[in-house]
Amino acid sequence: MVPTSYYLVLSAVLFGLGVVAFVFKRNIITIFMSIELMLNAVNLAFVAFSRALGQLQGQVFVFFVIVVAAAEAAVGLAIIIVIARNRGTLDVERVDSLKH
Amino acid sequence: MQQTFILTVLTFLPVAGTLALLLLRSDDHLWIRRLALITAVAEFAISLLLLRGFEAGATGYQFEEFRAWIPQPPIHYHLGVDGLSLFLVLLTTLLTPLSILASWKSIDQRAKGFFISLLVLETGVIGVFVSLDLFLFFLFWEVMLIPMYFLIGIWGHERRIYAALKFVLYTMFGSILMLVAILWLYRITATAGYPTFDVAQIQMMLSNGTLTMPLRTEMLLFGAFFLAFAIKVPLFPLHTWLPDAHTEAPTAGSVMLAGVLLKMGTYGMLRFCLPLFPEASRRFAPEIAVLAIIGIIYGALVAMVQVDLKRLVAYSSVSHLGFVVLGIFAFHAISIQGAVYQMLSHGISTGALFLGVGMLYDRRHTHLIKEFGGLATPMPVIAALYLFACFASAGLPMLNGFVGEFLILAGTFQKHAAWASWAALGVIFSAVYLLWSYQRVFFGSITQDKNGALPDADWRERGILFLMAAVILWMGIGSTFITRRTEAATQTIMQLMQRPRAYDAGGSNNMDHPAMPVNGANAAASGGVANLVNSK
Amino acid sequence: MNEFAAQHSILIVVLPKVVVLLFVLLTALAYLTWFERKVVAHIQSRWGPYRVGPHGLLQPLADGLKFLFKEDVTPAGADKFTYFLAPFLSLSLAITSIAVIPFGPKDFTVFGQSTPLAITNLNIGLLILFAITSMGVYGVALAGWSSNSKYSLLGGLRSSAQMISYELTLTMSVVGVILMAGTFNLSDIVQAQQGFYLGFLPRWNLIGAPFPQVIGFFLFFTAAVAETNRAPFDLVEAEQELVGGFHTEYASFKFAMFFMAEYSSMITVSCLATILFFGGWLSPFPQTGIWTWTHYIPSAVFAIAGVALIIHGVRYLTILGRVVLPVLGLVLCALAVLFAMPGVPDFVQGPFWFLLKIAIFIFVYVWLRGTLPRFRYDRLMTFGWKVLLPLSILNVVITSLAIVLAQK
Amino acid sequence: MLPPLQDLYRIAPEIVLGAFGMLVMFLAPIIPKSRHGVLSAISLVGAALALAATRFTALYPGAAYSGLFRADAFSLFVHLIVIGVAFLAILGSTNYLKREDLDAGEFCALILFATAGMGVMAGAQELLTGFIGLEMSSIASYILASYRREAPKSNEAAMKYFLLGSFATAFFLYGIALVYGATGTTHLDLMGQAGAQTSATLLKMGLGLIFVGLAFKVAAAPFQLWTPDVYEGAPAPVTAMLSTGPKAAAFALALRILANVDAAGPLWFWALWAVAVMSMFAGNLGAIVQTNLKRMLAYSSIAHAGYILVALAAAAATDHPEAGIAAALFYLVSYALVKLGAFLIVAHLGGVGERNVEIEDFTGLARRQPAMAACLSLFLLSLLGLPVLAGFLGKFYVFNAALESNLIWLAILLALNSVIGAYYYLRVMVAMYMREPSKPIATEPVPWTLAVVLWITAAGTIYAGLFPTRIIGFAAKAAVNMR
Amino acid sequence: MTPQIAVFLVLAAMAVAGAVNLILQRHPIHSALSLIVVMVALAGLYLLQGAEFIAAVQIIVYGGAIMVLFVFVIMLLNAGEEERTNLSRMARYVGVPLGVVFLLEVAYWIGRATSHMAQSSPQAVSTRELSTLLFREYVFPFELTSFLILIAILGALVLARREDSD
Repeated sequence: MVPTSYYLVLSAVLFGLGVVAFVFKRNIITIFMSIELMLNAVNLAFVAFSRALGQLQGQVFVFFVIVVAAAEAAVGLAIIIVIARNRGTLDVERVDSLKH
Repeated sequence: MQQTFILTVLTFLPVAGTLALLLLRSDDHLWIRRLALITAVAEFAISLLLLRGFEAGATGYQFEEFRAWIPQPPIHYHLGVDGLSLFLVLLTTLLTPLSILASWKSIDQRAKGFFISLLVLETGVIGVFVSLDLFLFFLFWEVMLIPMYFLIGIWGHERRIYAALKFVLYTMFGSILMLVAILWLYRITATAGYPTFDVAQIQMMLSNGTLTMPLRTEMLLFGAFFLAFAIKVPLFPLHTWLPDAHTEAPTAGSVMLAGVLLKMGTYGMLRFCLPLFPEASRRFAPEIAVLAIIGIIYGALVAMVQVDLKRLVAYSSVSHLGFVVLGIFAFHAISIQGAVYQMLSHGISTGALFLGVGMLYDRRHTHLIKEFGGLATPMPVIAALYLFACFASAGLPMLNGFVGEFLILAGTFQKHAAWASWAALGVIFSAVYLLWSYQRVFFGSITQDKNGALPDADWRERGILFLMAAVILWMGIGSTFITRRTEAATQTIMQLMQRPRAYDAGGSNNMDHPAMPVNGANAAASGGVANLVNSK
Repeated sequence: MNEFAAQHSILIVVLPKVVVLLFVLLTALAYLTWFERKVVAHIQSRWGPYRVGPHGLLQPLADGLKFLFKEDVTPAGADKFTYFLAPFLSLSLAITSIAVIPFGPKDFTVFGQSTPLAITNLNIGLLILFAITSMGVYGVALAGWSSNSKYSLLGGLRSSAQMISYELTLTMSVVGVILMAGTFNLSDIVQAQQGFYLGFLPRWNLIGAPFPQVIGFFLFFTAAVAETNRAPFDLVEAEQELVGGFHTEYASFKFAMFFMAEYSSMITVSCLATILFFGGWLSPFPQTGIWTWTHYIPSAVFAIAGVALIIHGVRYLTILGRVVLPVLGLVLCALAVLFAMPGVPDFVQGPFWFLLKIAIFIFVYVWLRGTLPRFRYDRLMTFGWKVLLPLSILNVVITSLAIVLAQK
Repeated sequence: MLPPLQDLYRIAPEIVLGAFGMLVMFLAPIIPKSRHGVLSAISLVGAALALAATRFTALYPGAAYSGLFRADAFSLFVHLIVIGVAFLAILGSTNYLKREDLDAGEFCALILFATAGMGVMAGAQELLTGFIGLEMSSIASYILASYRREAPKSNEAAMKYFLLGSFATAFFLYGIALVYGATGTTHLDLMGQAGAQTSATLLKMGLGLIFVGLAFKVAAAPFQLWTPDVYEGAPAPVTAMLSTGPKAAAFALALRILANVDAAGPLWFWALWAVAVMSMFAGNLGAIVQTNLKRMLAYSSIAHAGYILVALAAAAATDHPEAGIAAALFYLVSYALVKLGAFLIVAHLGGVGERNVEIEDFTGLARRQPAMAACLSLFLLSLLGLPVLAGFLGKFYVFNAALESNLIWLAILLALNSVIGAYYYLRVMVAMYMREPSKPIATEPVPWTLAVVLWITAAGTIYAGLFPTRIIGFAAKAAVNMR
Repeated sequence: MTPQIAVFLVLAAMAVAGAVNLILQRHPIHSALSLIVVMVALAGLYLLQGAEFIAAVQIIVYGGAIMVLFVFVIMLLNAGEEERTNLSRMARYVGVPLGVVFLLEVAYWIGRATSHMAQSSPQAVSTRELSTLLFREYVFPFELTSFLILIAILGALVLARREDSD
């Protein structure tokens, strides 16, 4: 039997690492991946809570989150492809035509 | 009271005129001017009807209109005039057609926009003077900004954009705090169970004790209202927008600005600050008076050293309006009467001065004193009438300026002799700078060849100047016509300042008094006013 | 600790199962190459492997040795870690997926222990299977990318695009079956197909009520062929265009791993097709009345094969063949005898039919390769997205409608 | 097992929007590009029908789909805003699409889908449903932001919007997870009741994270960094939509949570306070130094988010949040009208490829196109908060709500910010009216579609400024029965 | 230590290691692989909690579809290694530890807040119950997700389409 809090701590750590990655990484794709990492952490929390509460709702939510993540991935990667095609770089700090 | 629509007509007739103007082709300058003039004159005529129907000596508001507008929060379309606002309305309706006439030739670019702005401005100003609902008042107060902004910004002189922005931002800064204060006041009425924005109602509730507010609140509210008005007046440290705005504005703009817009500030003090927050007014009076006196002297001194004629006139306004503020915050029935009178007379005389300066500008396209000299020779009519205006402004007896300043000084002297003596310096200075500048511009020999052949006033200009001169003279002689009608309003204000107050009984607040430098005068003021009112 | 002990006892059974299955699987993989080469050769009127051992039977062994001893070249500029990871991933995933395949009835009893005839019998076996196969793309993609070669990269891209595209159809085509069975458990899916129409037509999903999954099967099989990168969808290794596709730069045993992965997934897919559409281990014949003789079909088949092998073997070219082949034949005959012993046929039924069906599928695979020309890449994608996918969705819609109507 | 008919009535606008979105999407490849006006027309019909369909939600108020969705006056109000925005955005962008040679079909379809998402957010009574609505609108917005895909700025805007938007989404989701863990439900009404057994820390953390996520979406400081870039880079009609609809929807969701979850009020109050102040200053101070009109308007929209947040803070500060909610709703209407109009004018005047969107390019506009200049001035003045225009009353109600909750300092800070705001709005007017054009710019005639939109928005701005009774009355009604 | 906890620790370590590696790796492909490791580990954790269906979906959708897309795009764009983040020394020596401390603190608080919660039992959830919930109570969001996917498809089409193709 694993205490629920173990899962939640793990989820928090993963979410935090996702945030760290989002902040520190420079490649657009990797930044996007860090968002996926965060979503995964959320899913873990959902499942753990669902388990602890003896409900199934949490798992349904995970299902929705995954679908949303898939939709986001499709659009996000399409945007990234367009960016790469137009700018020839995937470094966020070089994609800066909007800075003044 | 019978239901009339005269105030509504008066307020919105100029807007109707602008709508008609919009239909004209924008290059049809002649008809644009004519239509604007017709509107303004019609407006003036209607305002004379107002004068005719006004019942002198009656307290309370006349020609009241009251209609529900927005139910939540309860905002009403409530208009009305009393002696205080009546003449300010008249002043506005008088100066507007004159401004239009003064701009007849000088505005040849985008004339349509110019006259539209002027007329909208008139609506805003009249609206401010006749609204009896705080919300409505604020609405007109803000609306009038934009046409003025355009007037300065589009048709002004070199630094017009800077001046226009400065003008608007200054005013807006004050007014937005006033909005907060208005809403706060509304909340106070709402917590008392009578939510309203109606000035008359709030005044009544305050005076009969239905509504009370803590002193701290009252002081804060007073501060917010007063700041807005003080910027508009402008009171001494807040005056810096004024020289720029006046100097850069076209003649009509300057006339309206100096003649009418500045009065909105003093009007607001009389209408709102004193009746709504009497205790706070009393407490701040010494400081305000000091600022007013500084303004009087400072304005005069700075005017003296100006090289720009228009700027000189502008600084003279700072000085003159200082008198008005002083008169108001002396809390003496006579000084307040004087303040009201000075508001009107300043509007006329400074208006005349600006019109004269404008005529010079039309001929030479400069305001610099050194560019002129000996102008009396080529243009005797303008010189004569300008001198007349100078005398009026300097407060020569028999002319309008004298009445106002005399009443203010007389009233103030009874309460605070020191204030009055300092302020009297301003009278002397004003004679100095006005006459000195006049001498440099009109007397002597013609220093510059260009000036020799300048044409004198044409019929239009003569009409304007003679009219102004006539009014100046009339106000100087027949001042009782006006004071009779303003008296009731001043009385009301004085009465409203006497209200039953819970905290007056407590000694704790009075503990502060010793710390104030002029506390003796202040204490005397409270008692004095009471005595005065009782004695009448 | 009680739980652990309980699990422990299961491990005793599971571990041998894993070992046996691995052994069988790896051997089968090896001999699949032989089988394929033989069949294709015969289709093309050639002999195929003939030299190494009788009928080239030792060819796989030789190939294996060759792979093992070849120099292992790593291309310059390759991303080492990924380069090594890719084949390993491919093979291990392909083999793992076999784990959930049931080869026989759920309650198969050995040594007194009742155990499913599968490594594990999961409630969501089918999903897990898809989960594992869906990860297979990485092997291909990473291999293509890490080799640092344009051919590989293009091959990798192509194949992963192809796999992603057809995976959709693959999954969708199965939904009809799942709807009809109402479970993801592979054993239960097979169980649901028990019974016969008119006394002899098996209730396999292929022809089952309420809506026969003929379209489903067709889609499934097409997608599966594409998914395993087999002809006619083997664009990845279109030699004329891309040399060897994603494994151009691989040599030696890493190359062999890819090969094994491919054949392993062929087996998996065949298993799946069998389970989902052809009744899995169920016999195609009823077990009652006039059909009881079908119990002995396994035995008979083995007997016939054994006898044929002996007859053929004694006349074989080489001496080794004359020894080995009859011995093999004898073994088959012995098995046939064993299967005919009382009680045994019941055990054998499941695995026999299951393996037979798989063998047929694998033959079809090879047959397709031998006969059909390769698709053009864009046609392949168009076909997948514009024909197969809509069809599969249609199939799902119709099936679910049919089920709802049948319930009412 | 179809849902009851009444449930369908309650989501009628979404159904109409979705159906027309799909219709347009399928027609897009069939109809030749030269006749894409037809698609816009169909989408307009769709939006109009959706507006009409809100009538159904008004007729059948109540919870739908086991309490996940709720049709009430509040959702109706927000629906009217977002669908109205969609209608005007589609109408106003027809000519832009033609000029920039963009496909109208997908554009309109995406706007309709996004609007459906916003509608879901407006009615969501459960966090996850709200989240999916949010995603529908966000994802469609990401695509719309990069709709000029040949333009690097557009892509970049989309990228930033996407990355930061998804980042915010993750926070929002994590918040939902924690709230779910704390209360055992994601239904807003049940969450209110679950108070007793909740884990306070977890609930606080969850609500905090939800707040962060929503703050991102409404472009509130310190989560506003994406706004200028995105608004500048996205095609102007899209910016017009982005800065209005989704913002309204996100605020709607925040208001729902605020009104239903008792714990949210006290917890969020200081956060709202601080975020409101930061947004106002960040927006206004940022806008002052801008030379690009689109960017300036973007900063101004940060500031306006701050103003609306003041209303939210006012709602959070008391037990009677009605005044604050009504003020926020009214503000949203006034803001949407104005921002929509302003950005559409920029879209038109920007010329091909949106090259002329610097404030410098607007010099002398009053001479070239007096009507446009007047219209833009009207909008700017409304943003500034000048009386007679809707913006003033919006601010007025916000002030009123703030003072009702005794947030005097907040009101004063708002007042200060209005003055700062005045500076840069007036600067644009200076350029338009008081300066001579620095370079000749060809003026295109105003297409009738845009003219209609501008007439509607301008008239609406004045109408709401003069006669707010009906709107504020409706908003007050919406605020009352949100539970 | 029960076997579950042992399994949990192993999987958790895997997940955290993957996440950290995602940050440390400089090539996007390696980051992607690390992320896949995290996802697989999480799938394992779902199985450990009896969420079989979610575990499978996690692998199929995340591992088999989303991450494949990532890898695919990285390959397609031939993205190179990212340049070293030019963090200032200050940021590296102060910011990173602070970030770690903050992260741990948040984790600690969440852990504390949930320590009273019931332990999770590994009993499997039936997919049937899950689907009943999904298609009855949550049918509305479910339908919405279909729109979401439609939007995504439309978007990918709009964005990735080349100009000459139409």
